[in-house]
Amino acid sequence: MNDSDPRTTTPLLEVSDLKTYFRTERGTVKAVDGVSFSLQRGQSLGIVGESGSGKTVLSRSIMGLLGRTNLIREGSIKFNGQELMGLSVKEMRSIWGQEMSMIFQDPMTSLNPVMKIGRQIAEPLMLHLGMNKSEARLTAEKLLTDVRIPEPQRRLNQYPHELSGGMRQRVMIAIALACGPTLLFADEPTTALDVTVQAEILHLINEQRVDRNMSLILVTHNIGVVAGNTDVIAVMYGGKIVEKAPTKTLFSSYKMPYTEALMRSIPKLRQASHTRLATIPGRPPDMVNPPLGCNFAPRCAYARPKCLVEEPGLTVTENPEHVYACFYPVGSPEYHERKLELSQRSDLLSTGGQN
Amino acid sequence: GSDSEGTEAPTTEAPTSEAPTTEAPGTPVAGGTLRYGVEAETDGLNPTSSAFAVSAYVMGNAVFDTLTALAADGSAVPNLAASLTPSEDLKDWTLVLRPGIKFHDGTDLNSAAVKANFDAAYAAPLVGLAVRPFYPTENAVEIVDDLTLIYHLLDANLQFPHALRSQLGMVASPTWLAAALEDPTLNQAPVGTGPFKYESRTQDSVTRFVRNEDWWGGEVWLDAIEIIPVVDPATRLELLQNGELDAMHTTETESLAALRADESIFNIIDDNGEESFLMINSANAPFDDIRVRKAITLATPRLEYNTLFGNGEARLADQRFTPESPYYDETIKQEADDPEAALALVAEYCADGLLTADGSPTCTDGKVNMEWQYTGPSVVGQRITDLFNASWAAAGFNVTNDELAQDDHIQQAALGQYNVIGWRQFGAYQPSNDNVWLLCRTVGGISLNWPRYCDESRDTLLLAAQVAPTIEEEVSIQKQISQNLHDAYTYIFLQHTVWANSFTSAVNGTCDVKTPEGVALACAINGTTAFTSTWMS
Amino acid sequence: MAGTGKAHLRNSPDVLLSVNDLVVEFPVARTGLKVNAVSGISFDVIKGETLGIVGESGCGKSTTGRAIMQLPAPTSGSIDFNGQELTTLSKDEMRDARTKIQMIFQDPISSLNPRRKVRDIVLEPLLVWKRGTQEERDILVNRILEDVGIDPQRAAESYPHQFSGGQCQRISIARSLVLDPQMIICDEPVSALDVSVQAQVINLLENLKAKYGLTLIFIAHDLAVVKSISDRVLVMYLGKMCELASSDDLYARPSHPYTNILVDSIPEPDPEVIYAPTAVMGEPPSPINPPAGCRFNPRCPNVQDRCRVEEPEMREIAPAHFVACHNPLTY
Amino acid sequence: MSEETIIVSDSPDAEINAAIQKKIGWGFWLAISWVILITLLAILAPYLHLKDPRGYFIDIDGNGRPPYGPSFEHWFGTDKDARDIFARTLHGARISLIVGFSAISFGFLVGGTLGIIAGYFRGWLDKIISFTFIVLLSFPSLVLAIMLTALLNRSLFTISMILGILSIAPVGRLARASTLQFSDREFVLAARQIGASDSRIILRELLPNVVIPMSALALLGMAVAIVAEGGLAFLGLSVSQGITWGSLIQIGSDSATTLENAPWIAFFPILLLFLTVLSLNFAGDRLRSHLDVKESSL
Amino acid sequence: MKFWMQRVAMAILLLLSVSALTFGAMNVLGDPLFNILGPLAGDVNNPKSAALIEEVKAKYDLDKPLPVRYVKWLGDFATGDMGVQFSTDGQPPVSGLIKERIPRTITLLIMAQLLAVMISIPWAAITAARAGKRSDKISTMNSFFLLAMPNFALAILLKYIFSLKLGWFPLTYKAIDPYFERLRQIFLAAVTIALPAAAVYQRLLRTDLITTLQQDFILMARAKGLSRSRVIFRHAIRPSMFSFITVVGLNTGGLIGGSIVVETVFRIPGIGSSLVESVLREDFPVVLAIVILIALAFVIINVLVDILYSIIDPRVRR
Ligand SMILES: Nc1ncnc2c1ncn2[C@@H]1O[C@H](COP(=O)(O)OP(=O)(O)OP(=O)(O)O)[C@@H](O)[C@H]1O
Ligand SMILES: Nc1ncnc2c1ncn2[C@@H]1O[C@H](COP(=O)(O)OP(=O)(O)OP(=O)(O)O)[C@@H](O)[C@H]1O
Ligand SMILES: [Mg+2]
Ligand SMILES: [Mg+2]
Repeated sequence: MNDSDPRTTTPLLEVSDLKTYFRTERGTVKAVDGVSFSLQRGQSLGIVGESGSGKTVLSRSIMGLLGRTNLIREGSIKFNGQELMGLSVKEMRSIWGQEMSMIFQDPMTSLNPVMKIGRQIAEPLMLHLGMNKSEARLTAEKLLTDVRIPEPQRRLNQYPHELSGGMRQRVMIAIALACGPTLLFADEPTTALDVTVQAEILHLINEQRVDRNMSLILVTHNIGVVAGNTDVIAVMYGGKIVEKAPTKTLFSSYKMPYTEALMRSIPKLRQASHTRLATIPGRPPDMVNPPLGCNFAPRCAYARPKCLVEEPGLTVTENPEHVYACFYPVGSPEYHERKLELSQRSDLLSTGGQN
Repeated sequence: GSDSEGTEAPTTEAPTSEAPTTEAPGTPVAGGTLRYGVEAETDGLNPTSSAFAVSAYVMGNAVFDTLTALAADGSAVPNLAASLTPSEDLKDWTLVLRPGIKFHDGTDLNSAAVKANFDAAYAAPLVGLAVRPFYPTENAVEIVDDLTLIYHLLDANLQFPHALRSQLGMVASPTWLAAALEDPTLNQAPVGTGPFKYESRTQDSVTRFVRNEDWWGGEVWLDAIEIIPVVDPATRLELLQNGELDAMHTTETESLAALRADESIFNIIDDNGEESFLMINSANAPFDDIRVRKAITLATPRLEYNTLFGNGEARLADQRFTPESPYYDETIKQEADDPEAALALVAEYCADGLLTADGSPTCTDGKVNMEWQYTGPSVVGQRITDLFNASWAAAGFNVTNDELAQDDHIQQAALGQYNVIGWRQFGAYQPSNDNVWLLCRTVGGISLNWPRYCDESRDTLLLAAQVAPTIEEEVSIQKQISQNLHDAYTYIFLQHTVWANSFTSAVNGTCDVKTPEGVALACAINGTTAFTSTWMS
Repeated sequence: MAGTGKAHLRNSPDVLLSVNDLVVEFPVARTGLKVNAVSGISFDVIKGETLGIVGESGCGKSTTGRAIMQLPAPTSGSIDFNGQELTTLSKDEMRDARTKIQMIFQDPISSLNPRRKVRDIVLEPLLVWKRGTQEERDILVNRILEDVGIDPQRAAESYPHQFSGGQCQRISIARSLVLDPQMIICDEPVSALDVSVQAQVINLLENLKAKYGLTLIFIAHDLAVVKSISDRVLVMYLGKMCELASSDDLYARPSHPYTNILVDSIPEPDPEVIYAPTAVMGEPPSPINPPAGCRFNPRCPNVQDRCRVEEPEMREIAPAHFVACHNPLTY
Repeated sequence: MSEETIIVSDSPDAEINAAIQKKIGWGFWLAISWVILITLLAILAPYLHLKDPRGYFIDIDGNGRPPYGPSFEHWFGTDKDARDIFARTLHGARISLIVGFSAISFGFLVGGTLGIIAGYFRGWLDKIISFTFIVLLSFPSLVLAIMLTALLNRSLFTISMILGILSIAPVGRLARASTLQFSDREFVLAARQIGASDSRIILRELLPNVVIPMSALALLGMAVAIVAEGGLAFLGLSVSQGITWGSLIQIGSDSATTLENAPWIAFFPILLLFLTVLSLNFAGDRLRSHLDVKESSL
Repeated sequence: MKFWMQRVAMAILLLLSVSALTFGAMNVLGDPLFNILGPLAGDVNNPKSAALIEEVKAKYDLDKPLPVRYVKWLGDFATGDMGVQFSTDGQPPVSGLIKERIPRTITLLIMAQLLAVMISIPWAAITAARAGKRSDKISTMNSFFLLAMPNFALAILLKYIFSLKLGWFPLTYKAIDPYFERLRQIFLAAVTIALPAAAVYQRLLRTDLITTLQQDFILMARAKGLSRSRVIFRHAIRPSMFSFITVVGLNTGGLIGGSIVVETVFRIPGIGSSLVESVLREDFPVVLAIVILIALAFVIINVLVDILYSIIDPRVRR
């Protein structure tokens, strides 16, 4: 939000109580279940969470890119003050590519394998900006230069399979940036890449965001990736945002026991080897039959009976940007009480649990 | 069709008579293509080497002329020939050709050409089988001059002119015959003297002939004739009815009613020709025993057969002749439909415990082992098989079925490798013309006497019939022959085959066919018609 | 860097596994070319030790692990396990030897037969080797299933797809344990798992290692994970070795430019750590046609002429810290 | 962190599974019921009080000339020979089903074995077997069948064998492909590393994985074999003396008048053949996607 | 390069195997002597017939051992001489028959394939776009129905309805009719072949399209703001065509099989009906020639499919 334009009064994106359900043979999958947040222009938001927590569905739901069959989508999505909910696909098309665009996880599958790179970049340029072929080609070449692809002119005539993974991801970024969108979604943009390449891609995305004063929603399961690249982080669990805070705040003073467990279960380079990792027992909730109360309660070491029956709402901390959904957050008296109990018990069971 | 009447005396000159008008009168106009649906495709069109079935005759009638022709009164009259005269002993016949006739390829029709045809047929491996038994090995045909030749016969035969109105009487260009020997594919492209010239042929689809502008017999009206094989009789009928064919022939009884009912169709229907019958091979056990032959005869469901396959159109046959024929003997009835009697005969036979030639028992469990051969795959063949199987099995026979391709079927019949088979034959308008199927001399390695049944006394009758000076005498001999055939139990007569030749109303003049002398000719013989007088409006 | 050599091999009686000059090549279908998946690496593992192997995708980690099991047999090189040379064993001898080394694979789902009950999968090795009576087998299997945290009751009636990824990985571990192996090769056992579950499996492996006295080879591309579990870490690049050191040492003082980049590139989950990875040129080249000299030379920031022609050998740059580089970072 | 929690989280899986298991759908059961019904009718045909399939029910005085249309007396009508089509169709099911069943069994036995061997051992064995498959496949199946029927006699056994031979290549190729695919899966590697022998791996690890999904194919294959038999019978080349659906259809359609005036002769056997093939196809298809679902739900 | 040589070698080996098998089988089966001489072939005790038999044997090399005859046949075949039709009067060359009949079958197959492809592509595109909806389910049911209808039964139904009842199409094929008339005469036959094929293609293409439509690059295309039809036709169809092309290609073999029955029902004198006839007549040079031509077509189609593949899929270009 440091980069946000002070003159903007309304946020670029305002999502409130967004629900996205899928009707399936098993029942209704509540993939996104009441998510609200807002994003200023130029700001970057990181969304983290375990696999299946609804990150991808959330970002696609906001963009309106989900298929129409068996979908239930409710709530409100305001983009630049305009309500997107209820817009027809036709109306959305003018927003896609121009106003919002997206980078996908797997660069191998996200480019059309049988179409030349040049055409794939030129397509939105010709469609939205009304460029003719040669203009689009020139622009495409410039875009490739922007994403630091060597020999851009030659690349335009190549097919995706002739490029390496990192290159392809750069092409994707070039396509996403082509029409100068104001909001960029990046869904796990580096998961399929090697670490050495990942670093550069992240750098590139951030650099372009700053240059173009775009907002960014960066979706990932790797907390490390969001730590250095976003202004605000939202933690998702079971289709809900369970905690949201400015990056630094989140790392220094998380409130959700889930956030804590997540942080502590990740091996860190700075820790000595053989440092025992904290674990979260069990597995993420079934989104068809989510638990009654707090989604995390069945796995939460600090859960109390109340958590199992009542769903916690979002609580705002002293920092208005920092919200969480927990009855007994980290630092609360009940939290400390239970923590003490647990440490005593683990002394007794020092032979070591299996988890 | 007309009743065949015996010829009273040898014809030397063509008689003149008026032809009955059977169709709507009108002045013939030139033009038009006659599309003629036939029941099957034919293998080859060379009269000296290909075995001609009905479809081949239909095509042959367009492209060839025969030396004699069947007059409307049932006699054989000169056609390509100008005259045909016997010697005193009726063994040598002198034939004089009409002058100035040319084949389609420009070759002259002369006695050498006729002799070439005869010699080719005589030498032909298969066609010759039916020729050789009646002619000397040397000099059967002798050339007298350019237009005159003499046929030398082994037996006296007053009915010889009838022999020259069939395949043997069709005269093909000797040039073409010679060429066809070199390149047998030419057998598909016949060259004759006929009213139409061969134009093109696509097997299984259409064979096309076009008008011979220089036909010796006068003006030909039709521009062209297309002969189209349509195997399914119902489809053939359908095509005739909706105008995709102009003419067709059929023996299928189901089509007959529809043909009769259709006002717009002109039909020539008669059942004087062939008979369908079962044939029993008397050369091998168990059917060398007359008891077994009689048993299978009695076991045969003739009435049911006629109900299912006659459809009320075909008449039951008792002998080679229909009741209208002068040769018909009302005392002779085909036995059948008596399973009990059959069982008794079988029991008697099986009690003897005889063995077949290869040493296996003729009976198993008191039932006679036999094989039934039929042509397949075919729906009708299977239906007939089902019907006979059921009745024979109930009357003491162990039947094995052997379905054979058409060619195999004929081969096995010719070689005598069968017990019982179904057949269609005996269509000749002059009964003596059928002698070839009955004489002892046609029993052999390959037998035209299919049942391989030789009876000297019958041979005597057969030869006597062909020299009978009066029709009364001939009739009485033929009745004795019929009795003899009945008593031998080698044929089980089932039905008189009904042939229909049908034309749409656009086709005229089919029955106006005449010789140059103006003798009216029979217009439909066993499913074939002439095309010389046909015109289309 | 990224080179060969054996300076780092120890000459201790406790060495359980010793790999020498391991080379694995695969023919490329239809072309006659070959993939140089592993091109001469050597290492040893002492009893009770955990050796970590890291490297980017395609550098030959899995191939190395499988070559030890002779699945498939390496193109050349020797593999000495407990004094037994594995590469020259007959088929039957190898079958026998395999029971002492077991392997766990990356994909927890694909490593379990979807059509067999979980308990049968774990029991299978005992049946193959006809070990013990049925009762003994039942007891052993139940115990091991409980050790890995799977309810034996449920295992007896369920199929793999009825378990989560983490549970499947534990079932794989259980299967590898029943034959009482001396060594387990773990090929990216946690890469397919969620962070929360990943920790469960890592902890489980640590526990079991202590309980069963196992020696581990732990392969992963995630340095933090490898570091967390290993005693020593081998860094590979394009089928060659780069660096081998004790895990803490390696991260504290990476000497190979590649190791350094790798360590640098990892985004730490800590906003305080300024994330400024060393720029690295391009991406790993194809193992079909690897560069001459040091295989890392085209991407190396410190490249010298020598690196392009001469292949570096492993040398000890500090006690128990080996590196294959002509121009290592100052220690 | 305790075992309790693990076990608690187990329960949803079981439910999910139950839910998936149920979802094969009523259509499948309907189709299977039809197949079972027709099979039972075929087996029991001689014992049901059907009309004699070879009997001639000619009744010229009452009904005129055959064929007779469907009536209370003859449910499906009669053919031109006044034979009861209902009885004949049910009897015809016997040969059709026997041929279908034995052909696909033979195809599975031979093709499946060859395919698995080829896929598992690879190398030259695979090359030879695959080549054999290609050779078999380069004859259109009906061409091969016609050639073989012409070559051999046309007993029930040979016709079944011929159609069985035809199914070797398709079944074998599929078995080979899925063996290849499964033997790359790590559980096969895992089996090898515990020292299991090749035969054990094939029998225990590969066979269930290859064969169970292919059981759906068996239903489809049976349908194909039944149709192929029908095609042969239609050309007059199937079992020489028996009644089969194909031959019944041929009887009803051989002549255009019969087809036009007595369409029931051909249409009732067509209907039964169609329903049976439809059911087998449908059940096979359902079963296949059902078996797939189980896998993809991993 | 080496790969292509391997392929060619493989194709040749395939053709050799197929021809050797067929040659062997047909020689065991057929008795050419009988085809040529008819009943005379069995009349061995008659010296005249016996001499004739010897003559024919010598003329057509029937006295030589099988392998020798095979090699000779192969050599002849390679030079375009397919031998003679034993069972036809005069033993005309097989090549004449083939030349006369093959255009009809090819026309029929091309017409059928075109119809099938023309029906299936839009059908698949429409159903894939509405996957899971009512109309899609109905179409799935329809294709099930089509596929469960054996081709001879379908042929009968079509003939019954369109030829016999409605009279829209003629009952016969006539070789000398004008070209377009003949196209009309084979149309119903082509439809009979095309409908089930279209159902197969549709199901396949629909599945592949649905898979493709779920892929990220389609989402990417949509996220660019492209219209639905553009997404389907520009982005989705081409990458979904691989198995479609393979199956359309390989299915041609199957269609030839289907044409046997269909040509018989509609009485079209093509290769298929000719094959049935010659098998029944045991005229093996004809069977052999047709089978080899079919196998040859199979091999060539395979290669064409490969080439087509490399045109639409840049990944396989080398
Ligand atoms: N089209 C769909 N139909 C039914 N369920 C769906 C669909 N798409 C997603 N889901 C379900 O919604 C839930 C959330 O999925 P989502 O893909 O958003 O998770 P994610 O957080 O992105 O996970 P990952 O890290 O694995 O990408 C999952 O349970 C998933 O199975
Ligand atoms: N069976 C094989 N046939 C051909 N090439 C192979 C085979 N297995 C592996 N390779 C190639 O060998 C190289 C090393 O592969 P390997 O699987 O060992 O890498 P890895 O380090 O385990 O990678 P990852 O992290 O992706 O698992 C790769 O280029 C790979 O493509
Ligand atoms: Mg996701
Ligand atoms: Mg690997």
